Amino acid sequence: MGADGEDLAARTTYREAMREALREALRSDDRVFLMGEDVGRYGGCFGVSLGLLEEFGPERVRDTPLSESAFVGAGIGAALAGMRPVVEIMTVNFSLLALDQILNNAATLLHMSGGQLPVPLVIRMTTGAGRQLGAQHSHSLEGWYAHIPGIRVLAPATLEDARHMLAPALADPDPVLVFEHAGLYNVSGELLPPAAPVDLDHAAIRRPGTDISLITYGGSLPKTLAAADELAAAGISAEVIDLRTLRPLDDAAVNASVARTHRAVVVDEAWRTGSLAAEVSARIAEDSFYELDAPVERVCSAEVPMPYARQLEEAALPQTADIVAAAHRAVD
Amino acid sequence: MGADGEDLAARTTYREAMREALREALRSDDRVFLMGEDVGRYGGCFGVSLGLLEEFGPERVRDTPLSESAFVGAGIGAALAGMRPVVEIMTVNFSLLALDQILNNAATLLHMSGGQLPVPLVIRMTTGAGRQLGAQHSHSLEGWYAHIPGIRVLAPATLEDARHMLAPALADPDPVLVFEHAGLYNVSGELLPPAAPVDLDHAAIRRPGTDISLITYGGSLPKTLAAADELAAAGISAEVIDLRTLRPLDDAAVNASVARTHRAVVVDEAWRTGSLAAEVSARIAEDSFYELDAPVERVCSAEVPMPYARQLEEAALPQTADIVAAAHRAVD
Amino acid sequence: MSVARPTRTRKDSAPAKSGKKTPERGAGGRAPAGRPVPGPGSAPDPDPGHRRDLLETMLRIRRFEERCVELYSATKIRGFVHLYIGEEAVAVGVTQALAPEDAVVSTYREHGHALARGIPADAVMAEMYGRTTGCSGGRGGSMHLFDASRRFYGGNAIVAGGLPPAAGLALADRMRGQNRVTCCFFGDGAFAEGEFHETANLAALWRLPLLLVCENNLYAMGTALARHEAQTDLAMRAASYGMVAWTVDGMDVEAVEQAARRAVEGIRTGTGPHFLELRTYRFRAHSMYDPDRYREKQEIEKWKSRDPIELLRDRMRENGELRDKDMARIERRITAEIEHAVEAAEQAPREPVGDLLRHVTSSPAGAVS
Amino acid sequence: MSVARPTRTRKDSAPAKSGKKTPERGAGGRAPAGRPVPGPGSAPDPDPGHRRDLLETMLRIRRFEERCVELYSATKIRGFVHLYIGEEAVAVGVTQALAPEDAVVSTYREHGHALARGIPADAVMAEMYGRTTGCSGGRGGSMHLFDASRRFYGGNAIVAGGLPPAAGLALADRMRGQNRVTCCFFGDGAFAEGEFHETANLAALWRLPLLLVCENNLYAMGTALARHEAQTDLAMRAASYGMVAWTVDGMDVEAVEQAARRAVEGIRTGTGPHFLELRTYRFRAHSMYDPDRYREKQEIEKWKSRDPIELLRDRMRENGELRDKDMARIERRITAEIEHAVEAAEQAPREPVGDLLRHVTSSPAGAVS
Ligand SMILES: Cc1ncc(C[n+]2csc(CCOP(=O)(O)OP(=O)(O)O)c2C)c(N)n1
Ligand SMILES: Cc1ncc(C[n+]2csc(CCOP(=O)(O)OP(=O)(O)O)c2C)c(N)n1
Ligand SMILES: [Mg+2]
Ligand SMILES: [Mg+2]
Repeated sequence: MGADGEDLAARTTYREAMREALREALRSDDRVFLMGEDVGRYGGCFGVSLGLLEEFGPERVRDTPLSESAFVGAGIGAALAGMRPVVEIMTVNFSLLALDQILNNAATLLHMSGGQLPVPLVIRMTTGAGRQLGAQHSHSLEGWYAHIPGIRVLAPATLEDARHMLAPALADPDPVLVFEHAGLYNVSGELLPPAAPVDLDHAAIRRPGTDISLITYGGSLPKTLAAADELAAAGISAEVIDLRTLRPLDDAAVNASVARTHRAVVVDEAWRTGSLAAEVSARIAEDSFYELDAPVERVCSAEVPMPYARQLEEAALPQTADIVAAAHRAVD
Repeated sequence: MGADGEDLAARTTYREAMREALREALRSDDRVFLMGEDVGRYGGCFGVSLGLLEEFGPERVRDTPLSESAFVGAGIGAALAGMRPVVEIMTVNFSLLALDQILNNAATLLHMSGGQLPVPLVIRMTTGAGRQLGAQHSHSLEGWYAHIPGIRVLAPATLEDARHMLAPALADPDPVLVFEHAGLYNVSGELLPPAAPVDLDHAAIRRPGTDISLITYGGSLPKTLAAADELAAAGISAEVIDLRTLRPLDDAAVNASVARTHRAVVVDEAWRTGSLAAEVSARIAEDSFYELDAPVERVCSAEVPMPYARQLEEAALPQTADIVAAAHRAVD
Repeated sequence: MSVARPTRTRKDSAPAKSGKKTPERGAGGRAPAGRPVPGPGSAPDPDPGHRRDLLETMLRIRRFEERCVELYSATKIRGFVHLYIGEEAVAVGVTQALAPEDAVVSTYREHGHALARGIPADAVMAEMYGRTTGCSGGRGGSMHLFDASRRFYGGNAIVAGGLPPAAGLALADRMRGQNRVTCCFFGDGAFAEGEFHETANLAALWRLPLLLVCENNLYAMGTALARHEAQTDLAMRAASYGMVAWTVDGMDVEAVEQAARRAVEGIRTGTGPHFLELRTYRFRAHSMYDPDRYREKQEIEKWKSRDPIELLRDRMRENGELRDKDMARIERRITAEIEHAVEAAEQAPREPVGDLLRHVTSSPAGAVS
Repeated sequence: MSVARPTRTRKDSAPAKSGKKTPERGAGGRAPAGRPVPGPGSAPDPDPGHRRDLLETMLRIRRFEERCVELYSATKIRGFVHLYIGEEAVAVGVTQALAPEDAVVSTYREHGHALARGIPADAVMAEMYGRTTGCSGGRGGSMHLFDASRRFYGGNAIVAGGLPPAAGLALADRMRGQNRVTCCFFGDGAFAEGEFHETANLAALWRLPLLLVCENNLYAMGTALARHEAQTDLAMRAASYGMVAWTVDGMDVEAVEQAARRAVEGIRTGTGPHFLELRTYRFRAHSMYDPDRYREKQEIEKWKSRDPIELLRDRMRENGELRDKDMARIERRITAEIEHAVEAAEQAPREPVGDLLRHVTSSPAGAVS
C-alpha cells in the first residue's frame, strides 16, 4: 500500500470497528444508548464495548439483568419515546427469549397503529458456530428474522460494514437487527475511510467473476472468497456476492449476477431446510428461470444441533471445500 | 353415500375429530395427559378439549397458568421421565414465548446427550388467520418450526388426519408439533375408519391431475382444492398435494408429481420471504430442474403484519383466485 | 463471617382487610430506608362535579360496550372483543391521576382505558369497524387501539406483552430527566408470565417512573386466580421486588383514584415503580361470548351487586349530588355521542386494498421487498 | 364486602444472620396452615468417615478442574468451560441428600454436580475431549454433561433453561405417585429470567417434589447481584411463591448437606417445592479466563479465606479426624483417578464424521431429510 493509503488506512479488527461505530454513535447523538447483559463493567461478552462504560457512564452503557425479553422490550419502549437504543443480545440463541417482543411488538407496532408508532431500535447480536460451543450457543437464526415483515436485517461481513453500518441503522426509523458472526471479531485488516455513506439497500460484489455466482453473507464470506480463489486456480471465474442486508433482499443484484454467470451457489451457515439460502435459491429459480444453466446449489449447515466434538462441528458447517465442490457440480 | 358407507362413516367436525383423537389417547395410555391454558374448565380456547376434564379429571386434563415457557418445558421434563404429554399452546403466536424450550431443549436433548434422552412430547397449537384477529393472533409460523432439526412438524388438513395423526405422533419417540389451522375447526364431513394406520412420512395426493402440481398443506388445502375445481372448469388438470408433514418433507412425492406435471404452484399462508413455500420451491427447482417447464410459483401471504380490517386481511391472505391466477401463469 | 447479607430494608404491614383503604403492603427496595410514604393529603377532589365526571366516564364506557355487543351480533364488529363491563372504575379512577404528558400501555381489554384516556368514541368505534378514521386506521381493531397524540401505546394482545415496552417508555423519561409517568395496565393472568417478573425487577432495580396497574378480576380467561397463582396475594408478590404495592377496591372509583394519585405522586418524587392491585370483576364473558362454565352464578351475582357505576351513583344520590334528571341528561348525552360514533363509523371510508402494504415499514409502501 | 381475599397463610421469620443455620424464610403456600416444619432431627451423619467422603469428593472436583485448566491451555479441551472452583460444597452437600432414583438438572457450570452425582471422572473427562466414551458421546462438551442412568439431565447452557424441564420431571413423579425428588441447580443470575418465576409458580401451585438450589455466587458473569436484582434477598423472593425457602452458608459443606436433607425430607412428605439459597463464590473467572474487572481483589481474597475444602479440612484436623497422611492418601488417589481419566480420554475414539447425523432423531441417521 502506498504512502497515501498508509495515511488514510488504519489497521483494525472487526471488533474494534464495531466498537468505533458504537463510540461514534454515542458521541454524536445523545438519544443513543447501549443496553444489554454485561455490556458495561465486563466490556461485552465478546469485548465489543470495552471502554465505553468508562467513556459514557452507566446510564448510556447500561448493564441489564438476565432478562432478554424485558430489556429488548424496554428498548422498544425507549425507542417509542424518542430514544435511539442499541440493544445487545449476547447470542442469537438467547434472542429466542425476546422473540415475542421482537415479532409481536417491534415489527408490528408501526402497522397495528396505522403508522403512528415507528420503532427506531437497533438490536445487535452474535450468531454462528465454529468455536465448539455446542448445540445451545451455535445456531444461525438470522434467516428466521429475515422472514419478519417490518424489520431490517443486516449482516456486516467486512471491516467496512462493521464500522459503517451502524449509523444508517440508527437513522432508520424502523427496527434494525444486526448479526455479527462470532468468528469475525478477530478478523483484522486495513480500514479505509468510506468513499460514501454505507447504504443498507444493496448487496455488494466482493469479487467479480463471469462463470458462476457465489452468493453469501456474514461469517461465510471469508470461506466463500477462499473458495473463489481455489476456483480461479481451477480456471473458474466466480463472482462473490455479499448480501449484506438479509431483509429486504437485493433481488436486483442477485439476478443481475446470475444473468451474467447463469449458475449460482448460495452459501449460508444456517440449517439447510428453511434457510435464507432456500429463499435466495427459490427467488433465483423463480425470477431467473430462463437464465439458469444448472440447478442452484445450496451449501448450508448439516441439519443437526451443533455437536461439540471438533471434527463433527467442522463436518456440520459449510467449508470452503464444500463450496468449491458445489461450484464444480454447477459448472460441470 | 351407500348403506355401507352410512354404517361406517360418521358425520363429524375437525374439532370433534381432534377431540376424539385426544380421548382415545387418554383412554388407551395412562402415560398420556393433556396440559395447557384453559384446556380443562374452559374446554379449550377453541373448544377442542370440551368434556375431557369431566372424563379424565384435572390431573390428566391439566389447566396451566399463563406460562408458556414453563409448561412447555414441563412437558419436556415429563416426557423425559416417561410420560407422554400432549401440550396445547393456544396459538402459534404465543409459542414464541416457549421457543427457547422447544428449540434449545426439546429439539436438542437427544443429540446433546449422545442419544440418551429422547423427548416423546406432542405440542399442539393453532395457526393461521382469517378471523380478523389482527397482527398478534394471525401468524403462520409452522414453517419456522420446520427449520428445526430434531422435531417433526405435522399439519393435519383433513378430518382423517385430525382424527388419526395423534396416535402415531404419540408413538414417535421424538418431539412432534401439530399445527391446527383455526379456520378448519368447523369443517365438517363424513369420517371413515382408516383403511390403514396413518403414516407420518408421506404427503398425500388429495386430487390427481396431469397439468400442474398445486402443493400445499393445512388451512390452505380447501382453497387449493377449490382452485383445482376452477382450473378443471378451464380445462387444466391440477394435482393437489397435501404435504401433511412439514418436517421431514416428502421430497419424493413432490418430485414425482412435478415429474408428471412439469409445473408447480406452492401455496402457503405464511409470509412469502423465508416461508416453507420457499423451501419447497427451492427443492423443486434444485431437484427437478430438468423437469420444470416454467418457474415454480408461490402463493403466500402478503408481507404485512395481519391487518384487522376485513378487506385488508382478505387481500393479505392467499385466496383461491390467487392460486388460479398463479396456475395460469405457470401453464401459459 | 464473609457471607454477604442484603442491606436493603423491607417492610411488611398487616394485610389489608378492606380493599377500600390503600394500605402499604411493602416498601423499601432501592428507596432510601425511612423515606416517608406519601400521606393521604393527596385525596381526590371532593367536588361533586368531579364525581359526576367520574360517573359519566364510567357510564360512557359501559354504554359504548353495550352498543358493541349489538354491533358484534350484527357482524359490524369482528375479531376478538374483550368487554370491560364491571371494571370501569379501574380505568376511570387510574387515569384521573395521569397528566396528558404521561403514557399509557394497555391490554386487549382496553376500550375502557382508551375512552377514559380521552380517545374520542368516534375514533374507537371507527377502529372497531376497521375504518380509516379509526384510532389505528382500521388496522388494529378492538385489541389494538392506539393514539400517539395522547401517548396511548395500545392495545397489546399478548398477555404481559406490554410490560417491557412500558418499562422502556419509563426508562426514556428517566434518562432524559422528564418528570413523566408511564402507566401500564395488565391482568392477574399476567402474573404467571415471565415477562411480568422480568419487568418488575428491571423497573424496581432502575427505579423507573412506572405505575403497574394489575386488574385482578380473579380469572385469567377460564382459570381462577387460585388455580393459576400459588400465592394469590399479588400486592405482596409485587412488594417482594422492593416496590410500593397496594391492594385497592377496584369497584370504588374514588378509592381507585385516591390510590392512583398517591402512587403517581410517589413516582414523581423519584421513589421508583409503584404497584396497584385493583380487585375487580368482569361481569361478562372473557371474550364476546363464552358459556361461563368456570364461574358460579352466585359469585357473579355477588360482584354485580357492587357494580362500580351503581356504587358511585348511589353514593351521589345519598349525598344529594345527583338528581334523576341529571342522570337522564348524562344518559342522553352519552347515547348521542355513541350513536354519532356509530353513524360516523358506518359512513367512514375503508382503506383501499391497494394500500395493504402501507405502514409495514416507514418507507413508502412497496419500497421494501 | 365482596372483595375476595386470599385465604392462604404466609409466615415470615426474621432474616438469617448466619448462613450456617438454616432458618425458615417463608412457608405456607399450599401447605396446610400450621403444619410443623421438619425439625433438626435430620442432621447429617456425624461419622468422620462421612466427612472424609465429603472432603474427598470436593477435592476430586477441585483437582479435576485444575487439570482442566491445564488441558484447556494445551487446547485439549475447547469451547466454553465454566469452573466450579470455590463452590464445591454446594454440589457435594446437596447431592448427599439425594437417592439414586432422584433426578438432577444442572447448568453449564456443572462439572461439580456431575462428579458429585457419581458420574465417573473418566466419562466427564472424555466428554471434555469430545470423545465417544464421554458421558454425552462427545456431542455435549463441558456445558452439556448427561447421564441418563444416574438421572443426570444435564448440562443446560441457557440460563434458567433447565428449570421448566425440572418441573416436568417432578410433575411426572407426582402424577405417578413416585416418591422421588428432582433437584435443579441454577445461579443467582437465573432469578432475573422469566423462566425462573414461571417455574417457581408452577411448582408451588402444583406442589411439585422439586428442590430448587440457587447457587448465589453474587455475580452473573460480570454483573453483581445488586446490579441485577432489585431485591437481593433471594430466599425471601422464593418464599413469596409460598414455598419453604432457606438461606445457607454455601461454603460449609455440612451446613449445605443438613439443609438439603431437611428440604428433601420435607419434599418427600408432600409439602411441595423447597428452595435453598446457597451463599457461595467462584474463585476464578466466569468462563475459563476473564480479566475480572468487575470484582474487587479484596472481596475475592475474603471469600478465598473461606475455601470450602480448607474449611472442612481444618475442622477435621481440629477434631483429630484427619491426619496429614490421610490427606496425602486422598490426594494420591484423586491424582491417579484424574490421570487415568486423562489418559483414557487421550486414547478414546472420536466419532466418525460419517455419523454426524446420528441422534438428531431417534430414527437411524439419514432416515429423515
Ligand atoms: C401470551 C399469551 N398467552 C395466552 C393468551 C390468550 N389469552 C388472552 S387473554 C387471556 C387471559 C388473561 O387473563 P388476565 O391477564 O387475568 O386478564 P383478563 O382477561 O382477566 O382481563 C388469555 C389466556 C394471550 N393472549 N397471550
Ligand atoms: C438466556 C441466557 N442469557 C445469557 C447467557 C450468557 N451467560 C451464560 S452464564 C451467564 C451468567 C449467569 O449467572 P448465574 O446464573 O449467576 O450463574 P453463574 O455463572 O454465576 O454460576 C450469562 C449471562 C446464557 N447462557 N443464557
Ligand atoms: Mg383476569
Ligand atoms: Mg452467579
